[in-house]
Amino acid sequence: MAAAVASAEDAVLRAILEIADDGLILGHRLSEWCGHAPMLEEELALANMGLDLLGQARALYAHAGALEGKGRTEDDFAFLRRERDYVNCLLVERDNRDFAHTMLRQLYFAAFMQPFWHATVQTSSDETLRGIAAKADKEMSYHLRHSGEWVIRMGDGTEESAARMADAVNELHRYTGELFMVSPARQQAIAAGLLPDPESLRDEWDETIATVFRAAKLELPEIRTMQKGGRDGIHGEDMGHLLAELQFMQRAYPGQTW
Amino acid sequence: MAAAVASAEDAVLRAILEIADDGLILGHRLSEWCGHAPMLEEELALANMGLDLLGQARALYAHAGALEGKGRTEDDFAFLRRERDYVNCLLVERDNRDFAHTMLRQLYFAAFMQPFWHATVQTSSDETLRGIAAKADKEMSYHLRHSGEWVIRMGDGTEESAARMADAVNELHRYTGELFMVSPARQQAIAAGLLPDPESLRDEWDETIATVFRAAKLELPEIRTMQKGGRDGIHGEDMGHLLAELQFMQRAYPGQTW
Amino acid sequence: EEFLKAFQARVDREEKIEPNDPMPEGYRRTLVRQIGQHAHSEIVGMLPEGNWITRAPSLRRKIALLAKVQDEGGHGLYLYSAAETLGVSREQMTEELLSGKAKYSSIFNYPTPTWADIGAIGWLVDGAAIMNQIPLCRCSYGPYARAMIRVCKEESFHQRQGYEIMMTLAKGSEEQKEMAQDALNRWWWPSLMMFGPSDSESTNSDQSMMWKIKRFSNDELRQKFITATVPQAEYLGLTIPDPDLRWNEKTQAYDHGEIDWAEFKAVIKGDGQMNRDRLRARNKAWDEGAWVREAALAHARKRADMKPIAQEAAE
Amino acid sequence: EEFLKAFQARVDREEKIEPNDPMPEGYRRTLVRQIGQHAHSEIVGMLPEGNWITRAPSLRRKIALLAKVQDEGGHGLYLYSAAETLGVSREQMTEELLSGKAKYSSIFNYPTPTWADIGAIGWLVDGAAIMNQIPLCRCSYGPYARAMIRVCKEESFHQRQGYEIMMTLAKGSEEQKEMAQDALNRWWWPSLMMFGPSDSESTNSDQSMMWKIKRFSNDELRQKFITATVPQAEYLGLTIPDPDLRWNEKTQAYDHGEIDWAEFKAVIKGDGQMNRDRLRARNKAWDEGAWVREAALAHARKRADMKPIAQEAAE
Repeated sequence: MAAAVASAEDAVLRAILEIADDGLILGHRLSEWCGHAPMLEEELALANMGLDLLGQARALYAHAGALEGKGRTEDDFAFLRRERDYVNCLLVERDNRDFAHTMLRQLYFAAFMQPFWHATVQTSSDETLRGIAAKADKEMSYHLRHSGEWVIRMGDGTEESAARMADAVNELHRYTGELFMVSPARQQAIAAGLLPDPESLRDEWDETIATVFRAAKLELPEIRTMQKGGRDGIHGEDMGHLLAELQFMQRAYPGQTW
Repeated sequence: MAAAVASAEDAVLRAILEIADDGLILGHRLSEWCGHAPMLEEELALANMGLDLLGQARALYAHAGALEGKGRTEDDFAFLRRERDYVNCLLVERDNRDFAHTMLRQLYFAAFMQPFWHATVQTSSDETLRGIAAKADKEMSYHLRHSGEWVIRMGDGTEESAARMADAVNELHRYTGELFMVSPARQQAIAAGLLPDPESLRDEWDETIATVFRAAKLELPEIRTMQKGGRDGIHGEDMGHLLAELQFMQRAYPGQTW
Repeated sequence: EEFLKAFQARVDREEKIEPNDPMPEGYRRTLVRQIGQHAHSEIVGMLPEGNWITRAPSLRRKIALLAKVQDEGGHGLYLYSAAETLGVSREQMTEELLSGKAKYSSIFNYPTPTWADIGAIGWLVDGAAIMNQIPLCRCSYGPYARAMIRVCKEESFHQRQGYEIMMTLAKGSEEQKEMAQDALNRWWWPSLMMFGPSDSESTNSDQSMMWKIKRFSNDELRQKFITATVPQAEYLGLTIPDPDLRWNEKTQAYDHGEIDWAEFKAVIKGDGQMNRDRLRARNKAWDEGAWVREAALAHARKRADMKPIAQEAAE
Repeated sequence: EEFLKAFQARVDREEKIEPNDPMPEGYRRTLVRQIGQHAHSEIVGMLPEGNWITRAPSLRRKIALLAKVQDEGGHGLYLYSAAETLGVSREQMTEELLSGKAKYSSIFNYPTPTWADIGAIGWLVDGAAIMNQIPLCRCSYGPYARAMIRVCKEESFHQRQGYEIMMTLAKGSEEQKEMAQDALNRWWWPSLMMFGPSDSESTNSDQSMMWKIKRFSNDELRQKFITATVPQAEYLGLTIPDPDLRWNEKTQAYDHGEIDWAEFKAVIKGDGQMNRDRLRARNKAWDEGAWVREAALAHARKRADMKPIAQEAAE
């Protein structure tokens, strides 16, 4: 269960797992497109983005394991926790649905993470994190550009694509609030100077989204209540099915080397 | 792996697992409809048929465990084998696709299993099997009637439903050959008088299908090569994903009581 | 005026009102809304539990869960039939559900992330439902009352089954016990909210009481539920997540903490974690099933002698 | 006549033929068919391996597998581009794949039921592909030869990766070793079939040899593959499922058992276990992506100054 945070070390670990889990789950979602994308170029682009995110997750899990010092490996974190212990935000676990949903999800996420990593490079007191961030910053710039261009294309494309984009906005926008929510663990990591405060990134995110939406002829929806729960390990019902696949081999063949 | 059959006892065990796995996997597939059927009455009917099949599988696994005498429980058989050790035929693992596929798959299967169980009641030397068969015979009569009526409705319904039925026939007919194939294990069980010889049921199956197809205005397709592999544990690629879900809890929480 | 009085007198004599009896328009409307919501709740309620059918941890549990969810579909059927006796068709009610116009119980807008949720739903959600529904077996409207008798019998079986799942977990491994406690933590407050707003906030209640559609107030029923459930939790060795919960000798009932009505309202308005997913799943099933229903109609038209599908499925 | 002779002379001098050079229609047709089939094989080949991306047993393997499948998509891209230099569009080739008119390598019509299949495909299937493809790096048609150089480099990386997966399994638990052996049992014969029919049965081969599109016969390449692979299997401690396989001192090569050409033909005709599923998956992706491609076109038309999508994705 998403247990109460006991110590400063626990808090940092937990805060890093939040970002790592975001990468793992979104990377997994992108990898589900493999072989099913709308065109060959997008097979490559989706795989690229998935690889970036999985790579970030790997580095972050390794760092978390080192910080924890209990010998947990990247695979222990990625494959051997309970659903309630994954602390990714809900946005990244939402199903791929169609290309509009997938690209909008990517835009929302990258528009947050690119400045997030950028600020981490500048300000984090943790050298390993700064290293991870420097690479991730560049990667997320590509995600942002690529997904932004697609959102514009689809938003200002055909009648059907515009309707699908609008539907995606309607579905997904209410998951963006969680990007800015600060869990108690995250608060400690911010206070310790390890990670940037999401609040400081809000203006940039707002502006990025507004700019893309303007070009895409999309309307920003009014959201009464932003969804939350992921950071407390309360995931939507797709998550369990995703994990059944993700964890299958590690669960079915425990303790083996692959 | 679907190992070579070593002894007469192994052969009987294996032959029973073939039928049990058919029930488990088809029952699982039908249960996937739950909450998603095209009308409320069919929610009930699909669940009914799923329950029948899962119940048959349970009884057969229990019987297999008793015959084997090594203490394996129904859940050990259902949840804790490797994919290559499941010996269901390919027909039952095919995905639900749409209601046409689902009902045709059910018709093909029931048109074989109802006479199969009927003959088992009459001729099996195994009292437990006769008991299971007596109940299953009645249950499969309902499946046969229900699925047959739907195949007729859809085959002779609208243009769309007729096209979907024809597509289902095109996809699924080539999996029906495996119903009649006799594995070496099955051969021994037949020779021992435990199970009927599928060959003796072929005329009835042919006639049932021909009658339904006539009423449904469907054409019997020509199949160059009937598909096989399931009885050797060589399953299609959907099977692994099905098992990842089916086995998840037993794998993730080994050795616990539920 | 005269008619209203006579009707009230019938109700007061505990006579059952039957479909062809004259009844006030408000009575009919209230019943249609309430039975419709109840039917929709059964249908939407299939989804959170259905989420675990393919992953149930044993064959026995898989079969029991599938059978339970099937029962819920069956309840939906009786209730739609009861509502049809009041002149509203199932299609019409379905439309209202799918468009988001009609409500269903907000409890089904919470997700089921663990297997223990299946236990908790049976124990708490079906438990709360029964509390609400037992008095409905004596509802003044005959068809509804009769449907509820059957529903209650099955629900109480489900409730025992849910409690038994919780018991198995609570007596299981440390991890299983934790899973059970976590489910209780997540389902407790939403279950209390199932009884609706506090009496001081509740609208429509008085008239429903007069007409003997309702027989107890929201708070009375909630209190009954708490009183029944607290010792069950104790027996399981689980802790109810309410630090203010304590027995009050004076009132001979449990005092409980403040319910988060803001959350309640947000979920009712459609902002719960699963609201949109639930409606989407129902709409998807309905839309993708359209061609099947059309085919059945088209075929029936071709063969006028065929028996209706509903009848056959019920066999 | 004169032209054909001159063309053959160029080929014989090992000059590369380039897109704008004159070439015999048969040469062009042969290349279009072969490059198209090769491209389609890369694309369809993404599916059996893609089947394991979401279930890969470690993060490292997950990333490597996703990257590998991505490479295959990339190979598809270069190859379609090479074919486009011969005047046939990617749309046209895609149409032919989706309609079932064009072929792709039959090896991808076998399923991947276990993780070991990912190892076996890398080791055997990519291994066989490389055997076929290395000579193509010297193919007389320039764009194809150049594409193959890049492809071969990546394939040989994939092949080593696959072998390493097999090695890990072969050195792992009893169960892992069994899994590896099972995969070898299932992939061995289909891999041998990848080289095509026996030379005695093979059509079109002579002309392709003359034109230096092909440089070795099917049987020669098959033999090379066996010679390279047998010691690798021995090193893994796995048994090749061919009781007739033995070293022949006289021919300095392995004698092997009879290949089941009936199976080969059935799979080519479309009756393998996965043929229909593969085509269906490709058609589904294509059909469901139609609106995306249309949107991109429509948007590009609106903003004529936009750079082409292909270029951007490659950045």
